[in-house]
Amino acid sequence: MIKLTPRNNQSKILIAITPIIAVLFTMIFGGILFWVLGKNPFEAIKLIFWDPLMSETFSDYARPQILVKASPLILIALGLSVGFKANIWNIGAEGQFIMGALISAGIGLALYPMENRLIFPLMVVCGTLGGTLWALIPAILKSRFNTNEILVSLMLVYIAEQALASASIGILRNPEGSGFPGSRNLNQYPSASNPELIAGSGVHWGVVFSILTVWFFHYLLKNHKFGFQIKLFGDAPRAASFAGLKSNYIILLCFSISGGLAGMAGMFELTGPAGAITIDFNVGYGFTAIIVAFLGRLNPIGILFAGLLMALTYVGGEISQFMLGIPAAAIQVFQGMLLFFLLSIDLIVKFQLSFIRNKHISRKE
Amino acid sequence: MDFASIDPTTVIYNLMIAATPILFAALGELVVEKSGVLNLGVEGMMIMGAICGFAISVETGSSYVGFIAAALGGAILSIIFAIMTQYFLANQVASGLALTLFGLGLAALLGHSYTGQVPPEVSKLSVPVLSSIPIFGKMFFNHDFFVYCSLALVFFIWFFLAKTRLGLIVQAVGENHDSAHAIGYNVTKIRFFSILFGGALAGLGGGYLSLIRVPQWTEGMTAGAGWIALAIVVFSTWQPWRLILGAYIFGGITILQLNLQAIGVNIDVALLSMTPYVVTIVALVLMSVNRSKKSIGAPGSLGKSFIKVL
Amino acid sequence: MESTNPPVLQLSHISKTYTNIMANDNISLKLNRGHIHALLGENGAGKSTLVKIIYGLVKPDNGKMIFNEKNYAPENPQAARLAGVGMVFQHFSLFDSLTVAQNILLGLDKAYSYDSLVDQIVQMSKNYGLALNPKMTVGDLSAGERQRIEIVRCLLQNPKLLIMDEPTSVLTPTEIEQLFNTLKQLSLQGTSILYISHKLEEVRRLCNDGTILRDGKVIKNFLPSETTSSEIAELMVGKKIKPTVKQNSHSKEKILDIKNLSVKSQTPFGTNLKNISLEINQGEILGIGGVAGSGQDELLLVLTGETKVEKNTILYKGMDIGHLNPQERRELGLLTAPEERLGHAAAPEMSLIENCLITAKKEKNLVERGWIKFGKTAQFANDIMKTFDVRADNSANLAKTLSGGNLQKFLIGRELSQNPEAIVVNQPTWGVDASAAQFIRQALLDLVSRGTAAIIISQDLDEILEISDRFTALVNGSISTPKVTSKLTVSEIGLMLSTHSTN
Amino acid sequence: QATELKVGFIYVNPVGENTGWDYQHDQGRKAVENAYGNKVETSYVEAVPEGADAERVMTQMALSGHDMIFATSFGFMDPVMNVAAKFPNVKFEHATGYKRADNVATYSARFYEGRSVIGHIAGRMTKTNTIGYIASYPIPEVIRGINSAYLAAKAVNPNIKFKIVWVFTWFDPAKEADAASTLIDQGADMIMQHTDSTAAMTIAEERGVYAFGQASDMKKFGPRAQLTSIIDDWAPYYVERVGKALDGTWKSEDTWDGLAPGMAAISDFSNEIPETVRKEAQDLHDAIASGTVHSFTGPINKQDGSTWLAAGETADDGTLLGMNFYVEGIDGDIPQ
Ligand SMILES: Nc1ncnc2c1ncn2[C@@H]1O[C@H](COP(=O)(O)OP(=O)(O)OP(=O)(O)O)[C@@H](O)[C@H]1O
Ligand SMILES: Nc1ncnc2c1ncn2[C@@H]1O[C@H](COP(=O)(O)OP(=O)(O)OP(=O)(O)O)[C@@H](O)[C@H]1O
Ligand SMILES: [Mg+2]
Ligand SMILES: [Mg+2]
Repeated sequence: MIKLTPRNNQSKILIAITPIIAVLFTMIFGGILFWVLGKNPFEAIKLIFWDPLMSETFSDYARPQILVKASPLILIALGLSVGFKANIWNIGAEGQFIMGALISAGIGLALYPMENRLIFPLMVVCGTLGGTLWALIPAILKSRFNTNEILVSLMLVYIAEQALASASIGILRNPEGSGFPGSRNLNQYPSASNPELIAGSGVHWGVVFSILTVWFFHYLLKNHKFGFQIKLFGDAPRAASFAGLKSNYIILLCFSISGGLAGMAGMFELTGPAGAITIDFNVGYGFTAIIVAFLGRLNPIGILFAGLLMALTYVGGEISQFMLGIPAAAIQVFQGMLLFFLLSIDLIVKFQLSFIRNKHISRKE
Repeated sequence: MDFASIDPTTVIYNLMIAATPILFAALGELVVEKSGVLNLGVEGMMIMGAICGFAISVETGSSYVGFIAAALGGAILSIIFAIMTQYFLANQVASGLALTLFGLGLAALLGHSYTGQVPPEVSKLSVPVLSSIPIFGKMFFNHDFFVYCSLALVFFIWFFLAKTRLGLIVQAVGENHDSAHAIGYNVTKIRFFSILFGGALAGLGGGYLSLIRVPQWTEGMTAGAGWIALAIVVFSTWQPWRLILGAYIFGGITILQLNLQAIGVNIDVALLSMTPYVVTIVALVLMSVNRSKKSIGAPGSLGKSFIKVL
Repeated sequence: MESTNPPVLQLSHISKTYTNIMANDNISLKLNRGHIHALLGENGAGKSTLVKIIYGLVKPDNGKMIFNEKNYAPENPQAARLAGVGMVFQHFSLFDSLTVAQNILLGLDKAYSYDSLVDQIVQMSKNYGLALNPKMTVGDLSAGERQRIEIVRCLLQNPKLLIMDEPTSVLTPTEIEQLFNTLKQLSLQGTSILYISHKLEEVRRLCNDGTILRDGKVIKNFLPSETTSSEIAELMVGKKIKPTVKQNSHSKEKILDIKNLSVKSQTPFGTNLKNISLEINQGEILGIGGVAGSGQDELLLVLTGETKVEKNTILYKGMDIGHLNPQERRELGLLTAPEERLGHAAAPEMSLIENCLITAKKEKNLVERGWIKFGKTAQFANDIMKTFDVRADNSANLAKTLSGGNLQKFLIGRELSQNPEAIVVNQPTWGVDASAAQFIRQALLDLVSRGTAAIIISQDLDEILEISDRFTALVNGSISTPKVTSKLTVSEIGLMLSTHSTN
Repeated sequence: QATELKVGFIYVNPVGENTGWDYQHDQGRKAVENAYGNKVETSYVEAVPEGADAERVMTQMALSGHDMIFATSFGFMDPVMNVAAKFPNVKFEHATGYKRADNVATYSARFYEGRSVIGHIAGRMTKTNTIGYIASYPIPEVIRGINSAYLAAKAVNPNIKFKIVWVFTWFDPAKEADAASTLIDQGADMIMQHTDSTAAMTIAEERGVYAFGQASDMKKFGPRAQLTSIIDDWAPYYVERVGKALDGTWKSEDTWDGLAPGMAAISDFSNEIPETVRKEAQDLHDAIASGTVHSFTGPINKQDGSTWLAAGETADDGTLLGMNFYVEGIDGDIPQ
């Protein structure tokens, strides 16, 4: 029998060490999986976790790429974490990501081919607003009618996906694209493009923004009354209302922040790495970010590391595919295992475990 | 435009088939949520059911054995979720999403050699006498066994929850886990088995997809059905009978829009493809207006971890 | 005389340690057949822990139990019920969305058909005078009715031992009389009862034997009929309790004026407030008595500003404040302290320091342009801890880790340190042990003597009568005209408390 | 003998085991392996999202020493151009795109030629004169296929009617199955599809109508229902291009091949097709392959009645590549 006692103060060492244990477990079970699939488990694990960071062939390129891959995850997860802390469940970040990209693409392309230094900043603003507005739908419905925000935000993802498809073949279709779906490539429109900041690295403004946002949130949530209000609302909504906070204010604010950051992430992806709106523009960042938020224990620094870890498994997973012929599905299973272990091991952080040997002392007589 | 060429009989007949997989999965999720657990991994469990059911029925040649395997496949996958959330007290939302990721990957690995196989056919079970009623006979009484089975399950789950002691206990655990614990019920165990049951039904839903509705195995073939099942549970305000309505409206809109397109009605397809989701949102709003939490029927402890203090 | 019959239940050397608290320390106890046995002790003395052990909910670390001359070690509550032990919990174990009958069914281990159960419930309610409608939804019921459900649930199993953990704290005087009749009837039929209560006069009236616990240890076995209440109280606390001192204030200006206030409850099962009119002057305490669920919570929410009210129903210094939110009211000097400590007055997962920010950030300038001044806030928290004798090692401790009494001292301290002009407190000493309760009452009296107006809402009549200048009763959401406390007779109070309770 | 050439492939979906766009490309990869043995080493990455991820995958492939990379989806176009600019010594082959560079070649297949053949068969065999068409997204490739099939069917059956359902997805087996059922319910006895899953074929088999496969031979899914399939056969092209890379004659080119070299191929005709029809279809196939017949030969009017091609005139590739209109006789509008 294992007995759980909640810890009053969480140990910093445990917080740091548990993810490492979880990764080790994943290596063992993942290794077994690769072995079953007939691949060299040690080679596979090395390709996933080591090569992107340390190997001569890949690391120079892969290290900044991990940042690039992680940055939308981090940006979205940061926004979501604020809501999750306040017990407000926006799981529709994927839709807000799409809307951010769509709106900013719309603005950028409407101005094409005008060149003006203000166009890109304008697009950042519009992308953020696009995400915010899309997120405000579930927020307003929740605050007005107490509608379940999990489902509304989720349904809006599918609606956004349809809007994306219809924009790619309709209004935003590249007039010089021989009728193929998808918009003009914004990387070829200097005023609207989100350029590489360090040549060859792929690092773009989105990376800079996501790291700044981590730092900003870290400071804000700790020291500003906003962080206090969020925490208070999540911990004890009645105490929050006793303090004079309006629940509608918190709901709208949390959705605006998470939607805005998701929209901003969509905008940076669009103008940077992706370049153009296409039918399949969204690749699930909005959903993965939910997991990243929890892996990071809803803490900005934690989210930074969780985002980087996820990105590492993507980048390493690809390398292991073409170097070792591991199927994509196996990488997915491997990532799933990693999440299982990471989420489960938190138990040790939250509770003190003690083992009870015999249940009934008096039974012996 | 030739509206006459849309035959309501076949529309209804087809929508019942289209709705059956989500109805199974939603029924399972309903029981899980009634016990106070939110499992967002329905999609993952469905696809596991789809491949397990398919593989086993191809191997054994019996689709009925296949359906049992589908249920087992879903249930076995749900054990991971159950252990994580009930024993390791992991966050349910994140665990459910991780389960979906894992299930999709695992199903693809397991199914690698099953694409292109043909499952044994499941024959229609015409209800004697009733199936010969004009119009209604074809609409309602000429389906395969599992369509009836899904409807019977609605009845059984309603009966289970409303009329049996065990059903009452499940609801009590979901309503207030601390009280249930205090009067001696093993919250963790009851939730564990509810999750398993939910997994089994999600598996059945997946099995219906791969064995009857589409009859084939293809990677990623659930294509979002699990998420729709989740939406329908809320749509139904946790009442089994309303699940039928939810599933059939959802299936109905899909079938109807395809029919309208086929007769050449000039409608915006993207807009139409959005309709089921828009309708769900509108329904959610209509149900939430002017209602207290109690009448919406969300179980009191939904989504909360139960921490047992010894 | 007792020794001729073997005891129903015998506990020997029961011990139970939580992480760092010895909740039960080597407890031995005998319970006689057909006796009502009182189990007394201050908060946290270990009473609930002990009865949970008997009921199979908590496993003892050590010790042995004999029940009905057999070794007894229940695996779970079902096993305990099967052996003949029934229990009514201090915190009800009911399910709001289910019906009375369903709730009862859940507590029974035999298979009953729903219909025959309904009949039995009706029968049982008749036999013991415990009126219950089996078809009602529990969420709609009053505290008294809820407790009847718990009792009927126990009685249906014909228990040989019935455990009642603080059963009367939520009952009206008439309901208490009914309960006592029931318990006496049961004990005559041979059922033993283990009875936990903080109301010492009750215990003296009802119980045959008694045991006092302190810090998890048995301090004394005593005969209630031959021990005075103050003797018992001193045994429980381990020291003498000095009475509160009341000084009169001189200012008498009207500060708060409530006129014809009617409010619908915001919770599905709450009580509506009906046509309440009250005035309160500086330097006086208005006591509002009444049993739980009479509208206390709703009244408090109206006064904090969490429930909005119609125009001109609440006037503060002549100003209509009905539309102001809690923070705006605080800035005018109207402070409040809700009954529920964890979750309403304080956030459980936040430190004491952070909890200061909930109400004191403006008055104490703890936040500047949105940025929290942690140093200053910590200083404020430490000051409260010192002034109000809050026993916790650190102001960085989470609120949920404090004991009830200490947290209450902290929260009252948080409000009193802000120099309120008017304060409303709901249940100032609920679940708080005698010496801490005395401390809190004295702090309130001191504040009022400096000119603050106070409304004290409490279910503890003795407390209210002790400290209030005027008294009124809240019954079913409406109040009677306040009367000067010192001139009230017991029968007048009884009348005030029961006037509307019949409808 | 040492490896002389490392060739990488990137696929937009999982390869799958039996059918589909990505599967057919992977068959091409296997053909390369078989053709050159140890001289060539191949690898692939599947389920690569278009956009940033594709660019990263190709860069890493290039970094790890790949000499040649096949990018097999239209959406990889810009990433290919970007990576190619960074690795001038690596040869890139991009399927269905239109941007080229010194080290980027493009290739695509004239599937519409195959659709003429199936259109002819459908027109001749339908009893209800109703053909059901499951379309994915309204892009030129898909519209071209519809027009081509329609014209061929109309040529042999003036009463022919096309019922077109847009499912707005490349892959959703359940939805494709529903679409097939709906079309059959509405009288279609021939199902054509331009989506990736095999669901429609299975439904056709179950409902006892005929259907035409897409991308791969789908006979397994509809042993009786499948009349024939239009097959994407990349193997000859891949073998040829890798061969050129090996012997140093590789050049950036644009290839748009059809039935002639068999890049778009027609699988074996089913025995369900009457002997005469089979022969006609084979003749049409051969005529198109030899270039004597063009799928789009005037007179053809656009849907609105305006003239597109005068009598005897054939469509130019530019118009075909950007086709965004129905030809006269097709009901309904192209969704926008
Ligand atoms: N689950 C628990 N974990 C840790 N400590 C506990 C737990 N339950 C009770 N305690 C501690 O054990 C001691 C005894 O608690 P118990 O509930 O038995 O007191 P009590 O006498 O019933 O008090 P009250 O009059 O407030 O009901 C207290 O110090 C309490 O804090
Ligand atoms: N469920 C619990 N889990 C962990 N610790 C608990 C629990 N309940 C109580 N405690 C701990 O036990 C101690 C006493 O709690 P409790 O509120 O029961 O004390 P109390 O005797 O009522 O306090 P006081 O006499 O000061 O009013 C507290 O320090 C608290 O941390
Ligand atoms: Mg206590
Ligand atoms: Mg107690």
